[in-house]
Amino acid sequence: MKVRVLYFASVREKLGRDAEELELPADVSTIAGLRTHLRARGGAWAEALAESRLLRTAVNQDMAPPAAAIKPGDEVAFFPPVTGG
Amino acid sequence: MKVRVLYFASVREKLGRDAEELELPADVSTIAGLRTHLRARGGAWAEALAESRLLRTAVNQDMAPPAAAIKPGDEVAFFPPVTGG
Amino acid sequence: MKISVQMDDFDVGFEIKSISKNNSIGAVASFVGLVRDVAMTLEHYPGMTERAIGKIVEEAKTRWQVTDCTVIHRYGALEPNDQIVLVAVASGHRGDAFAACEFIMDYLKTRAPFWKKEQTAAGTRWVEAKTSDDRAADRWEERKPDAA
Amino acid sequence: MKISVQMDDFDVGFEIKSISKNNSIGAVASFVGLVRDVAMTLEHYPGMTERAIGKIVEEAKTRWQVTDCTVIHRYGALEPNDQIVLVAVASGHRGDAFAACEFIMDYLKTRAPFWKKEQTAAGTRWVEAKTSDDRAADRWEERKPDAA
Repeated sequence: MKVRVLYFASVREKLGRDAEELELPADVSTIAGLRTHLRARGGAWAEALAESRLLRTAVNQDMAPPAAAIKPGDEVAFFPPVTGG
Repeated sequence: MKVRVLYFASVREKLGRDAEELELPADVSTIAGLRTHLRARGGAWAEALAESRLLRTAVNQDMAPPAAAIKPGDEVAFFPPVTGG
Repeated sequence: MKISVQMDDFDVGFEIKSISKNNSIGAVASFVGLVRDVAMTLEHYPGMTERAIGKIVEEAKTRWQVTDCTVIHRYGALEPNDQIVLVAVASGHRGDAFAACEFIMDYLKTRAPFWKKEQTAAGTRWVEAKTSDDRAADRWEERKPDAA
Repeated sequence: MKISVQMDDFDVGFEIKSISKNNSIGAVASFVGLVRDVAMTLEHYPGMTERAIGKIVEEAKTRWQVTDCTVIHRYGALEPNDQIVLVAVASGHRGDAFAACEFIMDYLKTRAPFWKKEQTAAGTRWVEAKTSDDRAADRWEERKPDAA
């Protein structure tokens, strides 16, 4: 399936990318799965999305936990804990 | 001793008076004593300062309880519970 | 610190700007009390009012980090929707700003010598003190400064 | 109800006046967050930001009596002492106005997708999320609506 992935703040900077369209393999169906999939790219990806790194994620602009399911056409975002206000 | 007594809001209206200078008898030395003394005037005084009536009192512009002592020259005020803000 | 008891209206934006001019401030919490649907006259006890508010603000400063504080309370004739009171607290910390602001309002309601007389169609009447205001003020007795 | 995520500054006095124009309102609580001593750039997630703030405000309305509410949050480059955020809540009840305003701020801090990048003399750095902000937001989990 095809999804849109967004990166914000320090994640965006580390990856040098703010968004991409992605065709996912059949076995990737959750946020956690997508994160593992992206990490497999190695280099900055392995580092910025490392398991040890505390990140927040959203699906279709709602905060979502690692186990959240991803459907075709979804917008998935990776970012550090928020610091507004 | 001589004191200045002030009345506010509904107390002032009932008494038709907002302030007076008063020479107190020797046995009046607390707010409670002063209230009893004033009540003895009868009429509106007995009514506005009735024991059953919940009033607040202040000595020299600080809230003070019935047992608070009064000294010569003090400013004593009688008023209903406050309703500002 | 600014405490004013006045007949005139006040400019909330100006007052909040005024206590915000300090780079150590990160937070300004404020409260505006307004007349609802009934015109009223506010009586107060000149001298004691300013003194009572000053003591409330001092008490707030012993409990929370307060960088600056403005309290303005009107008296005299007020119409529906008129502003009655402003409490604005500037602090380095959001939680302190909120707590101090609400504390000052709650204590104002029970300790500052103001009395409202409403002008209803049926005539005038003195507003009765609310037990809910006493309870609001009493809350703060239970949570004194951090573990002190 | 007004929610705005914008680069431009805002006028606190105007905003508070705007939500005060209603005779059923007796209370307006508000909060202004300011940049302290370090210039910064605020990044956000367009679309999600407005949506997240909207959900926080809706949640506040289920918990307290909220007549009207304004939330404005800036993004982009900000200098020391600049205004960052305004939350203003109008209510018939003082306690509700305070609680809803503080609740919205606490949730904004942990749920709205904004990120601060500070420009210090030593270079730029992303501000780390504070556990104190998580604790502030968590408090509200323990005191849901009145006895519900």
